[in-house]
Amino acid sequence: MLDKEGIAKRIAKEVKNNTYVNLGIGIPTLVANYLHEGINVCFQSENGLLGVGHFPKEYAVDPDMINAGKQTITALPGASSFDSAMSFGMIHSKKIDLTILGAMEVSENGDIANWKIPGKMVKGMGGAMDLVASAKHIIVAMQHVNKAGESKLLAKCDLPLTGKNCVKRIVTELAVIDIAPEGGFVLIERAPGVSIEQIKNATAGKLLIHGDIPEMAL
Amino acid sequence: MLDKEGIAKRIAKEVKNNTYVNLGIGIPTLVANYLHEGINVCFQSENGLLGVGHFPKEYAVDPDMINAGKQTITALPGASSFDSAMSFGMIHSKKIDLTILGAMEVSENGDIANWKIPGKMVKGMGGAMDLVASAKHIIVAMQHVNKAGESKLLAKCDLPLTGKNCVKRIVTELAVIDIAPEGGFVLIERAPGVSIEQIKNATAGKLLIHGDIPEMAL
Amino acid sequence: MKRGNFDIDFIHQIISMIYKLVTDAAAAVADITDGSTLMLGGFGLCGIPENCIQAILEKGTTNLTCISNNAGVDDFGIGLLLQQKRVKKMISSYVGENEEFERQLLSGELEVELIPQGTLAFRCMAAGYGMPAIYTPAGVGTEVATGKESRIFDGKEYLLETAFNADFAIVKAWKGDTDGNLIFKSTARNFNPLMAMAGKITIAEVEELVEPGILDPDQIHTPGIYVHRIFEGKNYEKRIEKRTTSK
Amino acid sequence: MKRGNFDIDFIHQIISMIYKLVTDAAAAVADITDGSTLMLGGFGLCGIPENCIQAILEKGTTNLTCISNNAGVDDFGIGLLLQQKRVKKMISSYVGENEEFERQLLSGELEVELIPQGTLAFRCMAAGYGMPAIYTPAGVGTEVATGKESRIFDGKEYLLETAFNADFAIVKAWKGDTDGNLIFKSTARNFNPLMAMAGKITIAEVEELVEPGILDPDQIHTPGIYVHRIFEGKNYEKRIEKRTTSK
Repeated sequence: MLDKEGIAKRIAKEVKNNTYVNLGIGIPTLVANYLHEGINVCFQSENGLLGVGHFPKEYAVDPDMINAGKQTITALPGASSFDSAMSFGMIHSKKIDLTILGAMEVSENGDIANWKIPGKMVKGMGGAMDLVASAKHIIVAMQHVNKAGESKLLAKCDLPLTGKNCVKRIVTELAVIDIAPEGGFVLIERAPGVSIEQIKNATAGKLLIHGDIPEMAL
Repeated sequence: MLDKEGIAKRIAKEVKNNTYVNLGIGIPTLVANYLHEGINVCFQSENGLLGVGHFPKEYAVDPDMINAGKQTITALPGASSFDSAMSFGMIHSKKIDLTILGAMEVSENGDIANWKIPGKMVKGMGGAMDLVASAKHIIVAMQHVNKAGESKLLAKCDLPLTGKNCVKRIVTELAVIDIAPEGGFVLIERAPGVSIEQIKNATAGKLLIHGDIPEMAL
Repeated sequence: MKRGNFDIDFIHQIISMIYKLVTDAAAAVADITDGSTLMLGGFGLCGIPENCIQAILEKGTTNLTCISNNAGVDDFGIGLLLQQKRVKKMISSYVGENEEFERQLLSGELEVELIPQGTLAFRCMAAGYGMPAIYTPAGVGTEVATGKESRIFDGKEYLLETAFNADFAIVKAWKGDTDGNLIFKSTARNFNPLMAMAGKITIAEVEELVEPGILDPDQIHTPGIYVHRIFEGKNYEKRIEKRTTSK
Repeated sequence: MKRGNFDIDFIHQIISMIYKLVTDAAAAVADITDGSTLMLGGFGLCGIPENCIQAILEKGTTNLTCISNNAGVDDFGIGLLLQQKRVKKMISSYVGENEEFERQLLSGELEVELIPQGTLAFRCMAAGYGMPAIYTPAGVGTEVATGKESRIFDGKEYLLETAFNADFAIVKAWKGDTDGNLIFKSTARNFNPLMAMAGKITIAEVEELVEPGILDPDQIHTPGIYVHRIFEGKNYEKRIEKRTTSK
């Protein structure tokens, strides 16, 4: 079973050379720490920056330079800043190669719910609905089950949707799972030491198992 | 009767203080030479400049700095350059206070034709259709009759239109004429030495004459 | 205020540009009446018009509709207006980090319309470009689409979203000149230039005000034509919401 | 090429950006095939991609559809392609100043679609912003509206105009870096940044190429994400169509 760093490490393997990537808050942010040698990536922050660098040293903190999670950041050489319309324009014109974000629920046809729990204070969707509506490739980083022990991989989402038919791949503490074009969760890899049975038990939606399922290499 | 400079001089009186103005090619360009003392105006060129200045001295000619008529120009202190979408964006969001342009024909309901003569080589509408579609105030600078001696102020335009119901005022060598909201050419002023009879004879559309018509002061 | 020097021989006849300077924030917001719709620039607390928010607070204006990506924190930004119950309605994409906001929302005192961040940006842009509405794929198949017209182009579904119609846009820039030209810094740009284009009346506060001719025309983010009033703000706090550093 | 020096301690882990450099114009246009649709930046002869036009000419590519505000003059700009009958169709707003163009048009060899200049700009912008279509009032009530869907918003009529779909956008910038970031100069900006956002493949030629880190992130007009290939052009003629001076 993977911890959060393990999920981030596994997702880092999905990041291809020479790509533009948008990272959501939480586990996705950790992915930047595990990129492989020789993988050139440019991170976009949807509040208006391409070329997001690491957090600044204390003396270099600049209140005018934050990421979409409102954290202080730095910009790398080659960075560019722009307004919010251009930022979402580049998202909707599919210039971002990969979007990695968290979710509360994913359905077997690739629907995602990650912004609202009815009855609880709703903070808003921020840029998530834009990102999922137009991303070329979406990887969801999340726990396989919620705090109540219920599966987050469902036949149909119970929570209000963020987007429909958009998730391509899910990486959890238990497994790597793809969404089949015709629907269904296709098991791709097991986390180290995790059995197919464990994954079956934690997946409420239709789990498709074709042949031998390898254990992840990290 | 006015010459071209006279028409420009008369139109210059229409230009209000602290306004943004777009000048078409031909007589409209001359208007800039006759602005009254104390009238602050910022000229837009729709190829992407606010704050158009005068033509450069020979030593200061810059091939990267032209107006919409492709003439070399200068920019004034306070100028800004921008792309063509922002340029037409500011036109369509009605930030330009006054548009002055030439015409082949104007109809008594304010339609304008100035881009195409069927059977002759058509060069295109350039920015004219955008300008007339969204200008807050349009003044047409033109000759009252064409080279064949036919009136250019018609009940209905014969030539293909550039825009509908958009012209507010016309200044010709003979007169200042407004378009009545309900249609018709309202005679406002006579050019020096021009009689109402002369204007009537040169106007094919419905000419409305209310009371005494003063002679222009230039 | 820096003064420019330019080659008078080169320009040889100066047509003055249009002067937008007002004395201070109080003068800039003086005609904002109760019940107005305001656009306020900023993302989180980054790039917010601190001076104007304070001036509106002091002026007592109430019953406001605020279009802004966020609603500030309890004691800063739009949160200051919320504390004094000056806001009737917020149109935002994300409104966390604010307890008083949450209280008013849950008690029904405050109306909130949550829209996708890109839609917020595009609806400002549409207003600035004279487009009555735009199409966006954000929100298709979600509750955001409820009651909205949708349309399929090339096999993909889009929602029709209308241009905003705000009485005032209030923005914060890094530098500006008395003709209203603005330059923003880093991610403090965000919604500011879009809102500047979109307001019926646009008010800009800047950290540094200069004379026309100092700013390079090619570097101006917001041409002065969009700005009706400008002043140099003071005492910027520029509060940081999440100070995150590395060693 | 200028080399940057930046505070390595400040950055402390460089994630390399994405290298877009190609050797020259020939390499940049190598895969443009006969029958392609090209967007070409420039207004008149101002800000046109001189090097790429020459390279396409030398390569022999033909049967092109060109989206460009103008069609050059007889012996410069797109006029060079017209002279050799490489252009099947022009989509432009204004095409005067070109005799060979006129001859081909009148003889039916060349197809021409004339559209309003703002519509040309907005259709590029729509492509760059992922909008399938936009509404514009330009052309309402004229022959431009023929066959187009129109719609009334708030009592005013607009035409629905679709986003362009071009195989290549070819633009000319003043400065650029190897990550593809571009800065334009004065009115040579015009359609260039819009087309850069809109091409499936975007090729940029620049007068001066620098290393990443030299250009101020806040001054970049076209972020590198839109640019697929970049090179430093040479021998720019920058011909002036109407040299107009004052004493």
